[in-house]
Amino acid sequence: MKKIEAIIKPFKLDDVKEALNEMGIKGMTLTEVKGYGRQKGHKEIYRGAEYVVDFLPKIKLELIVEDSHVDEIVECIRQAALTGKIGDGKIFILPIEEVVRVRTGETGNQAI
Amino acid sequence: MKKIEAIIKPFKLDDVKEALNEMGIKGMTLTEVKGYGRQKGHKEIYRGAEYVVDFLPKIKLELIVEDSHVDEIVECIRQAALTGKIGDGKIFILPIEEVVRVRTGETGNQAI
Amino acid sequence: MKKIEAIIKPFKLDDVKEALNEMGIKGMTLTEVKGYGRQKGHKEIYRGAEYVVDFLPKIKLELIVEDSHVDEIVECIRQAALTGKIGDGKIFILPIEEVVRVRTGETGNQAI
Amino acid sequence: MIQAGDTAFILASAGLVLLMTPGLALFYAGMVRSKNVLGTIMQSLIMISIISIEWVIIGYTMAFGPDVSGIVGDLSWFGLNGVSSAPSSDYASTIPHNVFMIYQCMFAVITPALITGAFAERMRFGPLILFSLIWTIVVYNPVCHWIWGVGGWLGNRGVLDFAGGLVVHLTSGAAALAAVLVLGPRKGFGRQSFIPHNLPMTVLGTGLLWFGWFGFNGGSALAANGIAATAFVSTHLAGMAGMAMWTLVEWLHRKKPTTLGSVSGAIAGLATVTPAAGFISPISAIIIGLLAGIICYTAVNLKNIIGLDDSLDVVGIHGIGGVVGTICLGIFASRAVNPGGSDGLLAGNASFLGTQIFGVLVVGTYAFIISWILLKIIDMLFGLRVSEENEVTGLDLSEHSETAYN
Amino acid sequence: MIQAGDTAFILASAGLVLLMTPGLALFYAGMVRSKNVLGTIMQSLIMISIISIEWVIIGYTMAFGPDVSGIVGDLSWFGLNGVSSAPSSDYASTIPHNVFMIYQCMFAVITPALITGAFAERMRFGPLILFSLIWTIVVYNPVCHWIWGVGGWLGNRGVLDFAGGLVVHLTSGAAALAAVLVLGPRKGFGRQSFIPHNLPMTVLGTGLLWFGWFGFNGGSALAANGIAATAFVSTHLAGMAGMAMWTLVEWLHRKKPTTLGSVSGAIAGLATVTPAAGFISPISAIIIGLLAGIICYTAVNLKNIIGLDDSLDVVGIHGIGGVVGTICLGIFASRAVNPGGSDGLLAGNASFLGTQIFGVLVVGTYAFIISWILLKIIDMLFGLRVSEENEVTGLDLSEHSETAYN
Amino acid sequence: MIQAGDTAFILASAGLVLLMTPGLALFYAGMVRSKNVLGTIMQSLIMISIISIEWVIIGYTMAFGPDVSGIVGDLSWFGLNGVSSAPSSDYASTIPHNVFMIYQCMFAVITPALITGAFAERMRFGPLILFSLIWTIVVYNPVCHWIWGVGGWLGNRGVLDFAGGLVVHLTSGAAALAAVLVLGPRKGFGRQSFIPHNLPMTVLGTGLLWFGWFGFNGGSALAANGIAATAFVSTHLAGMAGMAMWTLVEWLHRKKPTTLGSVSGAIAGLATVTPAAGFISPISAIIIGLLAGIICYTAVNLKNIIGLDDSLDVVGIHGIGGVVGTICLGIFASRAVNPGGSDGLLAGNASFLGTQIFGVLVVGTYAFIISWILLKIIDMLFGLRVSEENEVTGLDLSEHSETAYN
Ligand SMILES: Nc1ncnc2c1ncn2[C@@H]1O[C@H](COP(=O)(O)OP(=O)(O)O)[C@@H](O)[C@H]1O
Ligand SMILES: Nc1ncnc2c1ncn2[C@@H]1O[C@H](COP(=O)(O)OP(=O)(O)O)[C@@H](O)[C@H]1O
Ligand SMILES: Nc1ncnc2c1ncn2[C@@H]1O[C@H](COP(=O)(O)OP(=O)(O)O)[C@@H](O)[C@H]1O
Repeated sequence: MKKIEAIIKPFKLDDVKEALNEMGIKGMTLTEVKGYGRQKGHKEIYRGAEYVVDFLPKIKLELIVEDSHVDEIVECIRQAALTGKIGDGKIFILPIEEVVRVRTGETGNQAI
Repeated sequence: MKKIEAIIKPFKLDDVKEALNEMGIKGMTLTEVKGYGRQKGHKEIYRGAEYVVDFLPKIKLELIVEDSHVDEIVECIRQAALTGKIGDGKIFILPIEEVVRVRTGETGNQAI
Repeated sequence: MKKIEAIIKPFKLDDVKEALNEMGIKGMTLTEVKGYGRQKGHKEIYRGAEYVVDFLPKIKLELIVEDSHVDEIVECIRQAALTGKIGDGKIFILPIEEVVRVRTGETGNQAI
Repeated sequence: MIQAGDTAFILASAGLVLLMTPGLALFYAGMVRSKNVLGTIMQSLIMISIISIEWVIIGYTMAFGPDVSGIVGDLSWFGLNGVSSAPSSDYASTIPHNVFMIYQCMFAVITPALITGAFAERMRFGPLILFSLIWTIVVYNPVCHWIWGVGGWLGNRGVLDFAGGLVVHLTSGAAALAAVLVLGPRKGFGRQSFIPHNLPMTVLGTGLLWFGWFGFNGGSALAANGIAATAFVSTHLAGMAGMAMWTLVEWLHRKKPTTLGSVSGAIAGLATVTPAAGFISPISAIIIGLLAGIICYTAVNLKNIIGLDDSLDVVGIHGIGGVVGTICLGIFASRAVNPGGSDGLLAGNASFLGTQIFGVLVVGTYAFIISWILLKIIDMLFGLRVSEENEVTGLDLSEHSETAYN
Repeated sequence: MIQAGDTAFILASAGLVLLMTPGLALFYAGMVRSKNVLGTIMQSLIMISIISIEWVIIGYTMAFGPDVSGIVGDLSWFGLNGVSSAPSSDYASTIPHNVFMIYQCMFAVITPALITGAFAERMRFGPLILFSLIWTIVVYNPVCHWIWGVGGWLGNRGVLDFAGGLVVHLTSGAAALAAVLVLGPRKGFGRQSFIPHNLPMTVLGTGLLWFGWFGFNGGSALAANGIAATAFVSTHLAGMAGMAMWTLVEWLHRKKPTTLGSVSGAIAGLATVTPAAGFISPISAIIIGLLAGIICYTAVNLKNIIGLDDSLDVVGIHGIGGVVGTICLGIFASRAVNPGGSDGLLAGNASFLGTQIFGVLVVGTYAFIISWILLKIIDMLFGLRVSEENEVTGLDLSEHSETAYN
Repeated sequence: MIQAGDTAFILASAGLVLLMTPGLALFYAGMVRSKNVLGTIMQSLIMISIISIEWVIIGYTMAFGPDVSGIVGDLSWFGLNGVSSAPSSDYASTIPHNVFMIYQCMFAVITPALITGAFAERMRFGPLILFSLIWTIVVYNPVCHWIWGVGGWLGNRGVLDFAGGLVVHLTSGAAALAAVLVLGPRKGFGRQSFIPHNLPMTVLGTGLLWFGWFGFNGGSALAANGIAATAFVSTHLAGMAGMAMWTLVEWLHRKKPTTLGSVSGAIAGLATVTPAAGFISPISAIIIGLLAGIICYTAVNLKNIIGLDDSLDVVGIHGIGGVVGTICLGIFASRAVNPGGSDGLLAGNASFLGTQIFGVLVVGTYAFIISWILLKIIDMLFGLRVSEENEVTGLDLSEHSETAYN
């Protein structure tokens, strides 16, 4: 099992969710995060003074998936999250040692 | 050392915290997240129209623990977070390579 | 590649960001979290009754970095986040298997 | 004869009292957890509909219609029959009769809304509506008639209540106590802390309530005259004194002055001076405010010791405030200030204090017993509480399929 | 002769109507997504500046200045020339002329603010200002003159509009419809749900609007008299009835009564009774409120079927409300209630109903066509919509370089 | 003789001015960081208690009691002795004396609350209370007497201040400047950006302030007459013009019109017209508003260059506004508009402009020096600033053991 973490643009969430749904993905967890990267921050004005805000709103998706599905899921997310502009985000893959479903106590691929 | 990530129902947080406390767990980090899974989303009504909201509020707990404690902690969380209904959540175990305590610079089990 | 997760005090964020910037770090992701640890929670008063709030606001930084940079980055964050008082936070290092940049599809160190 | 100045004043006052109901909704909603915000708002807001309808059909005539044995008004003004923009011969002769009617309507609306703070975060919406409607008919309307209706028996015995210490605050406080006993505490009460989700919202509500209270108390003079001036001044002074005292006591007791404490003290002072506002000197108003601050603070703290889950302290603030204010009127009332009132204990008239205590006992007992019976019946028939699962989910989603913030 | 009571009443009313514009801003802003909060607020708020300037320069004299062929006022009061604190001979003879002028200014301000709900979350700020300014000159000012100006042709034909069912609600509703057609739907309309980001803010806005509406309708009597009383009572009763009905219908239709439904019903009731408020009995006001609740509920639901993205339902609530209220006045008007008004259908005068329908057709058609042409021209010259990227980013950042919450 | 219309108007105005204090609390609180929301609110709100108590005991008699050498009132009205609901012979003869007293109380309350914006996010609560209390006694009360008290020396020299440009805005602005110098900047000033945490809250505060300002300026006529009408109209027009101008200037200067800019301009316009409101023509009011918008915008921007951390721009908006408005009155005043006033420069009376400048110098200097000394003393004795750790934690937790949002 692997954990896929994807940082995407907030307004792409619906598209990504739909795409994953079509692939039969049944579970994921989402966090509102702020991203700092190559994408330029926006300017805010406060009583005539300008400030640059570097941290931009992003969505982090976390999915635990079977090893065999990793590649196609990563590709699916990438396609759906793509705008082609700077700031589209990153996808990380981490190793997972075990998964437990709280409700049943099932573990491993059963628990995903 | 391992990292335990537990996605649980928000109203179970107090119970889980208490149970972990009794086990002598001294540190953890909590994030408000939104979960998508088998549990059905709720319906919202907006001027006579119905919408389904898929993403439900969940709490993610993150704990770094010594290898030897992993099993009992997972079990402890599972028991405390259990309602038996769909949506109770998941527990993931990830490998950790190093831990550093900012204040002292201690590393490894010392730093947990 | 490694993933560095740092839990720090919120008011230290600017210092840490600046320090990382000076090292040439170009990307990171930030989450508002709540921490529970040795640091004592604060007291809140509600119509004459006192409550203790255990969970304190913290910031979690996540950075994916090349293996060779891990140590200096960890040290950099530690220095910048240090106040010397309880609650300064923790830094965790996790293995990462792959990174993909959504925009270009680049992987590995290219994608960081 | 209709006076433009008085009419303008009572219309403005009626508008101000209407504003108090959304003000109260925000005051209360700021104090609940974020899953119950809309549910809490709705429990106050819906009174504008339910009670206004009740009032124009039957409430106004029950409360102010021609007297039947001192107990209740008859039905001659059913459906506002005969209530036109000509002045009434019985009430407020310098303003249109329908202005008096709509001004009083706003009082009837806010009274059951006050009660809802007691059982916040756990009551079902349907049974709440039923309860509030019947409660207004069997508790509010008669008590209002007893005290303010021409021929009402308590009024005839000399009980005074300038703007609703008995009629509004004590009836709702007594009903709140009954509701707390019947419904029982929230899940987790005593173990978990139910910390307010948005205190600036509660502060905003307080601002609107204070502003509205000038219409509530000032307007109760029913004319823009010296009595209105006296009531307006008393209101402001008791509010600020209640705020000062609660803040100070909490500062001494808990080492910190809190925002919620300050606004709670303000509301306590405003509620407590309500029955007395038009009958007392400014110095008396300040003393009443100071007393309100310390007594209501103590009452609210006792609650935690007794273990009653009066969620937003309706008993401790409005119930106790109504009692204290009505009794204080028995002490501080002065015919030198308002010749149309009475002299109280300090002016050498102990019997008036007795009268006021009698009023408190009668109204408190009546409102408590009837409310308790009514709640028990509705509970048996329909169930008052949301299911445990819905309580966990929160009222916003379970009762209204909405969330406050997205 | 200036009467202090009347002057106090209309000054207070003018203050109340001014408060409605920030009230509306919050009412609307609570319903949009959190990236468009400030943009939505600004679209209402800025009207206070733009339209007030327009009003003192040219608007007041176009609407109320000496009549030119029933169509528009001439320019004798250009820049408030001659509008002093002496009473006018044409309007409101018991209050200073400038009080009447500033009271009417507040109506002119809120009308284009109402329209902005229709194209919320997608309109550019610059073109919005241009549109609102010209719209007020070519639509609001003349229509206001036709109906309320001395010598206005619709008023002369007997069309009645107590406080702005035609002048305010129908003109803005018709312009809203035109805007929805010209601008097209928001990105994602029909696929995504645009759930309100902060309903307590919408509730607060409703409270301020209701409070302000007493000045809007009550003040339209232009004196603190029996007509003001009638209008005040009608306003409250229609508001509460609209709220009751919408809540009930949604409860039956969708199984849950919602907070947004209750406040929407209230606004529907208040808007609908506006043209009729000073001319009808309380029972008629309740019936109008109930009709408003069910008809506007239906209209808003039809929108989803037709597929028009009237973001915050300006057409369904203000447009339809203005139409229904103006026609209902043709049915329920009663000279027994207000001898200065007309008798309606139920009082045996069918022709007055015809007159009212004529008024609706004329004003609705005129406002729709001119608005549509005006929007098309501005769109061609400058572009009305923000770019797709800015729509995704949200108006707060793209149009104002700000974020609502940090 | 008491006039109902005037009494209704001043009571309503007093209520409106009271509402400005919670309005200001929200206006300010929206602009601070989320850890200082309640602390900021409390610094305004608590004035209702502290200053109202001070006012009824000693403040009213110091400000308005029988004159002692033009400097201050004597203590004959100590504890409101003799201040009843009969009219005063000196002030506002058509309303009860206690109505005048409570109306003036609201002015005394909001003035020190205005100052708190200058040292937002870093002042301790206890010393704040002490400072505000003494400041009101040594600065506000005498200055108020000099200008508005019968026999006050500046009033006798012909200085005019309709509703508090000197008494309220300049005194608080000068004290704010002293406070900024004594307390020093917030930790991180110049390096970090202190972006507002909740701009809709600031917009709401603005709405309430604008609404209340009609009572502040309109009510200062002390009767519902033509002067009140003039003041009401001036207030609205200057507010809208200030808003228009600030918005425009920021749009040109920074390429975007901001919401905070619009509301800042509105407050600047409203504050600036305050001393002049009842003495000028509508066109003059518009010019004053436009000047306020551009001058205050410039002042606020200079602050960043000079490096003074006047957190919420009290000096730049209220201080400068008070100065500009008082001087503009010297230019635009017209006895044709208000025969009880003076003619200004444009009416050929240059000496009156000199008188007004003299008033500005006297009041500004006095308020600045006394405030500075007072702050220095309290700082030495008790310490004005929270500890660095508490500043990092935020006032809500460190001073009040509360959090605004949960
Ligand atoms: N090294 C990194 N570690 C963690 N998160 C990163 C890293 N680099 C970028 N991110 C995240 O990805 C987002 C997009 O990155 P950015 O550099 O702006 O654009 P792009 O991915 O198109 O190159 C950032 O906002 C941040 O949240
Ligand atoms: N594959 C997954 N990856 C990440 N998070 C998941 C995954 N599956 C479920 N979750 C999280 O666990 C929560 C509960 O899952 P759900 O399927 O609803 O119920 P259950 O765990 O009882 O089967 C979800 O809301 C989501 O936050
Ligand atoms: N075992 C742990 N697992 C995950 N997070 C932890 C753990 N221990 C501490 N933390 C996080 O680190 C923060 C600081 O820890 P704390 O024990 O208060 O102080 P210190 O790090 O100085 O010893 C906590 O608030 C929590 O967010």
